[in-house]
Amino acid sequence: MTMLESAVGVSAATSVDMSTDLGGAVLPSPMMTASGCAANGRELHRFLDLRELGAFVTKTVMAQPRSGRGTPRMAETPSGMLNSIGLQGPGIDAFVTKDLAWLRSVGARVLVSIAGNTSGEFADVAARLRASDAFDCVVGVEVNISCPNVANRGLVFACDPLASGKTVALVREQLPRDIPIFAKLTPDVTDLVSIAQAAVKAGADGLTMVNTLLGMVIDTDLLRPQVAGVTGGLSGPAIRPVAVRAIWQVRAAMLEGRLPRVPIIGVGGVRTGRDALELVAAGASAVQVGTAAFNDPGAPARVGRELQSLLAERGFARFSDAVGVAHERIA
Amino acid sequence: MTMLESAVGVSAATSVDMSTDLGGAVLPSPMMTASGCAANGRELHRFLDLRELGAFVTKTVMAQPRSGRGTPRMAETPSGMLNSIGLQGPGIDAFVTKDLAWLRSVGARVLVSIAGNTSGEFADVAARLRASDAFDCVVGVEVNISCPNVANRGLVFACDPLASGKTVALVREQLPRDIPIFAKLTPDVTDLVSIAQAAVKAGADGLTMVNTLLGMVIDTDLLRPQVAGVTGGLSGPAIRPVAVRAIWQVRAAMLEGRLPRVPIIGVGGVRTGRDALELVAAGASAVQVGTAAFNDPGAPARVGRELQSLLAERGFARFSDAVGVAHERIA
Amino acid sequence: MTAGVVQVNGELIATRRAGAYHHLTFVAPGLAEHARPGQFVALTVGGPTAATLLRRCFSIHRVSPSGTYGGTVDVVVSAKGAGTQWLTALRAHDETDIVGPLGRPFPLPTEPVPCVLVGGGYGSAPLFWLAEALRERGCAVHLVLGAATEARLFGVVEGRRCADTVTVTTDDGSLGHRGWVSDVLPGVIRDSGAAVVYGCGPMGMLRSVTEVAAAEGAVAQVAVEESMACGVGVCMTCVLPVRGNDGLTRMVRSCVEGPVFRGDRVRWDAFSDGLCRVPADAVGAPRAGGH
Amino acid sequence: MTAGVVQVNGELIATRRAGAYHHLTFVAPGLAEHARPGQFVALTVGGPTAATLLRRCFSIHRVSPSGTYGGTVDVVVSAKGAGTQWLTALRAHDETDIVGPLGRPFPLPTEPVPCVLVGGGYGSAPLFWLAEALRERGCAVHLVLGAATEARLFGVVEGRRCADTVTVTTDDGSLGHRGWVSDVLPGVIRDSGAAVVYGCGPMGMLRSVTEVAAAEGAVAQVAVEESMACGVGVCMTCVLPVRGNDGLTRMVRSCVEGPVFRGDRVRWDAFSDGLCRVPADAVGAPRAGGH
Ligand SMILES: Cc1cc2nc3c(=O)[nH]c(=O)nc-3n(C[C@H](O)[C@H](O)[C@H](O)COP(=O)(O)OP(=O)(O)OC[C@H]3O[C@@H](n4cnc5c(N)ncnc54)[C@H](O)[C@@H]3O)c2cc1C
Ligand SMILES: Cc1cc2nc3c(=O)[nH]c(=O)nc-3n(C[C@H](O)[C@H](O)[C@H](O)COP(=O)(O)OP(=O)(O)OC[C@H]3O[C@@H](n4cnc5c(N)ncnc54)[C@H](O)[C@@H]3O)c2cc1C
Ligand SMILES: Cc1cc2nc3c(=O)[nH]c(=O)nc-3n(C[C@H](O)[C@H](O)[C@H](O)COP(=O)(O)O)c2cc1C
Ligand SMILES: Cc1cc2nc3c(=O)[nH]c(=O)nc-3n(C[C@H](O)[C@H](O)[C@H](O)COP(=O)(O)O)c2cc1C
Ligand code: FES
Ligand code: FES
Repeated sequence: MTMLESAVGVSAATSVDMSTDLGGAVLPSPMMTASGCAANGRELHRFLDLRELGAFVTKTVMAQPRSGRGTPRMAETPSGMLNSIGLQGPGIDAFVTKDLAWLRSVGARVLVSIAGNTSGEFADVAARLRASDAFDCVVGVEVNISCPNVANRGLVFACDPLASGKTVALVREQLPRDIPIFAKLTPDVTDLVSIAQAAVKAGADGLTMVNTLLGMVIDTDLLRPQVAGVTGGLSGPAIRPVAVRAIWQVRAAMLEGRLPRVPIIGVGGVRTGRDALELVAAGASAVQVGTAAFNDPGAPARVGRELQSLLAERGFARFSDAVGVAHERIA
Repeated sequence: MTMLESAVGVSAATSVDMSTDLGGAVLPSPMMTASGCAANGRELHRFLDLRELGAFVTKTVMAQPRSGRGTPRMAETPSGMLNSIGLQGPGIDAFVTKDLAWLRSVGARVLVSIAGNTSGEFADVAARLRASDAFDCVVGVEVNISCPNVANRGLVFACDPLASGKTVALVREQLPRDIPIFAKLTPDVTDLVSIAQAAVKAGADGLTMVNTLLGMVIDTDLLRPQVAGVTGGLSGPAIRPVAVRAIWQVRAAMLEGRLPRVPIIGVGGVRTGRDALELVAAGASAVQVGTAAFNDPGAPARVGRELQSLLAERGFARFSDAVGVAHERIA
Repeated sequence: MTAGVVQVNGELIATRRAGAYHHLTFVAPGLAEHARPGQFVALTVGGPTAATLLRRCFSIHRVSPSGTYGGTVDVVVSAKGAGTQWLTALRAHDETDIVGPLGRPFPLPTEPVPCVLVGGGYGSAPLFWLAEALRERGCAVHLVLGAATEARLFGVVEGRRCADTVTVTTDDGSLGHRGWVSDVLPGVIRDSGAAVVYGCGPMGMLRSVTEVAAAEGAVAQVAVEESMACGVGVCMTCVLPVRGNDGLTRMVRSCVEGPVFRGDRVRWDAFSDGLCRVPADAVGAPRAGGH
Repeated sequence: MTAGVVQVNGELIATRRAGAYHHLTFVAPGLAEHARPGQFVALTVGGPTAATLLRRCFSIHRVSPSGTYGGTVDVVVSAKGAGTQWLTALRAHDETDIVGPLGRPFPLPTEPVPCVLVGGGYGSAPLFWLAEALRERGCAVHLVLGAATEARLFGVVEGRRCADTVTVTTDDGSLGHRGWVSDVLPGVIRDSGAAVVYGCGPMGMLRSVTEVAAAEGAVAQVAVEESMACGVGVCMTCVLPVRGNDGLTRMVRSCVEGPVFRGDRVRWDAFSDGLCRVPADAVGAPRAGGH
């Protein structure tokens, strides 16, 4: 299960150029952790060398320290899980001095995930990040406008094009132009393309898709919601078809000219190289591995090796040639 | 796996009153098949007595015969599947003379699922259904305003409150008042409650939730979409947390008075009595079993027996007392 | 309710390799009695914790109605994806749920005419049982078995026991004639004077079996293999375009109206590149602008 | 990179019933060397087709660093839900992936003080190994084992071998004292003059162990059991409110900062009715209006 899917093509695999260009940030590998599924690096570094990843994605950080929610915070679901963490974190100041500095010290390339209760708070977090000493290990910022766990569902920015655009614009102002920013979208919307349009128009250099789906599990013994937060975010292989569809739709809109062509970071249900290849063929220029790391802490790196082998077997010399390739193969 | 989850309480179970009132239609059991997952009865009747079900739900029928899409039409996904059938069917006239008449002949109570390319076509189908000889076995009509397979995504009625309301209103006009109609909703919307509101305001006597999620699978050997229809509907246990959440949200809105209190038919990922109980505790007055019937053709009846045992073990004398019970048990 | 179809918990009592395949024997009380050659069974895979929800379908290789175990069914499985890998890793006394017999069997000729039976890869699995049924009716039976390589042939030895002649082809020449079954088929039909050609194997092979049979004046009966989600007729995933008695083409379910079809009724023209399109003249076909 | 934690494919070499539990021995090369009592392992469940994505965590019952198999780890499993049922149905030579040792072990006293070790149900699993480590340091060891019934006790016989005294309680009186461990604990602490009380078992028991220890002037070290999605510190699901050295309460991860905590540091007041609320005075606690 945790083995390379394919033993063949390993030597050929090494010749596949895995580098990817994410709106200016050129990374040696498309593989990343997913925000909230890898803490801030130390724990995972016991299982894989963070430098092997294209980028390490940090747990979403907000302005202030946050305790997160009470427990239970999770439920296992068929081929997935539900979580309701409530964005627990140290706050941006402690984050930059402790976590970011550590990530820098081990040579990780870092994609920092940020959020706020208001658009202004997003900007504030970005400004404090930029001002930090460790900022030079930052290869990009992921603007998490889509966390379904935060108490007021009405405040999910990514459900509304206006709020999404405003937030992205304010963050964009705070960061140097050579630091790409990625708006992280939720699939729980009627018209994903319109949210993507708003984010890109407001200055997003790329899009991360998808965050968790809003879900719920009921404890059938106690007959009450199983997680203390009542609803939670659904993730894992169960949702992969939704992630692939979301990436496909937005990439298709780009190919049709309905939206400028910006890189997509794919995330949702990736556990193997084949899963990653699905997201790539649909249009992802990078791939994050989230929940699967709970099953196999080495997964973010292993999936990259498997992906490289699969690309070699299929005759690709460069990873970038496979991005969105399925759009060229429909009848 | 296909056994009763619990052997205890079987004698107690028989004393649980499983009847349910669905907007006037009182059914002896809350269990139903799901539209499109049981054809029109003959095939499943080899595995279970259709009279054991509260109602048999037919494959969505439209005005004209339809071939459906080309193949492949399906892909297995983790704990679920993707389908892209394209509403293959005989058309309403052949349906009523052949299928509905047969269902009537075996004593089934029938919930007929209808659709149309336009609101007018929905009404036309309803009118022809009403005029049919076998109409007296019909206990209700499910208005499938949410099939994500139909070619133009823009035509998914249930993504738009106006279109949803109009369709429901036109169907309501065609049917006698004592035949309840249920609007079947998709979870792929930003604000499910607003769609539910529009449907109920327009005359829906109840709501069926949820239809499949829009998803996609890519064949990683051919690097192209795996189903001929490109995208498809995601179903099965993988999506159960989304179904539970959808039912919970709409039921909560009813309890808060934001929407009149109408019965909800729950559907999505039910495979066992425990799964059914999740939907019931969230607010479902009836439960449909769809994809799980592909794994176990007897599932729609088996789940009902399991549910009855679970209710007995938990001390419920009546099924109806368990409907929405989880709303009363949150801190 | 069951009308000849049973759903039983099948205990595996024998599993052995057969070239590239695994030959599995399950206890399946009540299944054998109604089964006929060409029908299939649908097995659950993965056990109680499985993410693989859908059943896998396999031609019935043979059945034995009674005996120590009270009825068994044999299948021949090629380990391909997750489900077939799970099945072929089962050990004796493991269990899985079996539904069957499903689908329509090969129709048997009413007269004792010579027959040719063509199997591609594991597609030969149901043919030996068919051969026996045909010989019981006095039909001469000629078997043609083809595969990519010797390891992917199934039942060459068994074939010699139950057929009058056995012709073998492999793509790489590792056994028998180098080439395809369609290379040798015209000769076998002609030499045997066959009136019926039965085929089971990949779609491309069935198409050429149909074409060759037509050219030689024989009727082709082919067992198709379409992707199936339910196997019992309720999901509409397993369809293919078939011309009916009324001359009209419909998308019909191969699990209940097949898997055996008269070859000349199948709209082979709709298949290409791994896809099957709905013929424009099919009943209810999408009109320009889509439905 | 591994820093003492290994991820290995563990072959099951022995599985036997122990009352209501299953005692499993896996080969786990490299794991034993770094493991200490109180740490745990995280096992994948369900095999390659599984819908159960998350690992299951189990206290290490014991390890043996070398031998025929080059290092083994023992766990005691109660078959509860899908994953533990799968584990307890495994047969010899089946395999599963193991990550460990994880978490912080029980701290050992620097002086040879008397200790009481309290185990509830399978919670006793890590205590025998702990007892040996304590006795090596010259500590007297008194074991208190409690469970609902005799079948749900684990290790009474083993306990008699490695502890100075063993006191048993069962809710139904089927073995030892009828009642709870908290009924007998004050006496055991007083009689032994224990300075440290170690506890492992259900949260309710750990809370009373903490209270009794405090009342008797002993330090409680308890191993908590929180629902864990990852076991390795990356998911933040396994938190509980714990007071730090600075007196402030934080929601800390029991998989990396625990599972062993000083009992008086745990905010037991936050637990009720199967839920744990964030204490209002915790760092970053939600303010009125919610975050
Ligand atoms: C009537 C019939 C008879 C068959 N007889 C045999 C036989 O005797 N021996 C044998 O080895 N195989 C046979 N097959 C093919 C066999 O069913 C598939 O190879 C198998 O389902 C693939 O499962 P998997 O777990 O290996 O692949 P996966 O890729 O994991 O399968 C994913 C899903 O697709 C479906 N699927 C994939 N390929 C096929 C296919 N070719 N046909 C039907 N469903 C498919 C599976 O059932 C499953 O639902 C038969 C198929 C049919 C329809
Ligand atoms: C540090 C630690 C040590 C443990 N030691 C033992 C032991 O020695 N013997 C033993 O039998 N059990 C032990 N447990 C409990 C064991 O992990 C759970 O009983 C088990 O995970 C439940 O899995 P399941 O498949 O039976 O249940 P399911 O209900 O299928 O589990 C669903 C999900 O919830 C999680 N979960 C459910 N209950 C628990 C729980 N009590 N603790 C942690 N996660 C849970 C599972 O890991 C899984 O992710 C320990 C737990 C922890 C945290
Ligand atoms: C426990 C958990 C915590 C998460 N926390 C965050 C978070 O803080 N910020 C964020 O943007 N996404 C968060 N996510 C979402 C993931 O980053 C990812 O988008 C999602 O889980 C889908 O990917 P997966 O299926 O690979 O897990 C979290 C997911 C999980 C499971
Ligand atoms: C193969 C297939 C065909 C379906 N066809 C229809 C349909 O015709 N009309 C409809 O309203 N829903 C249709 N559905 C959706 C189901 O009725 C159900 O809403 C959905 O599958 C979720 O339930 P489940 O997880 O139990 O399958 C179909 C689902 C599947 C899997
Ligand atoms: S496989 Fe479901 S209808 Fe044929
Ligand atoms: S279990 Fe994941 S952080 Fe502790």
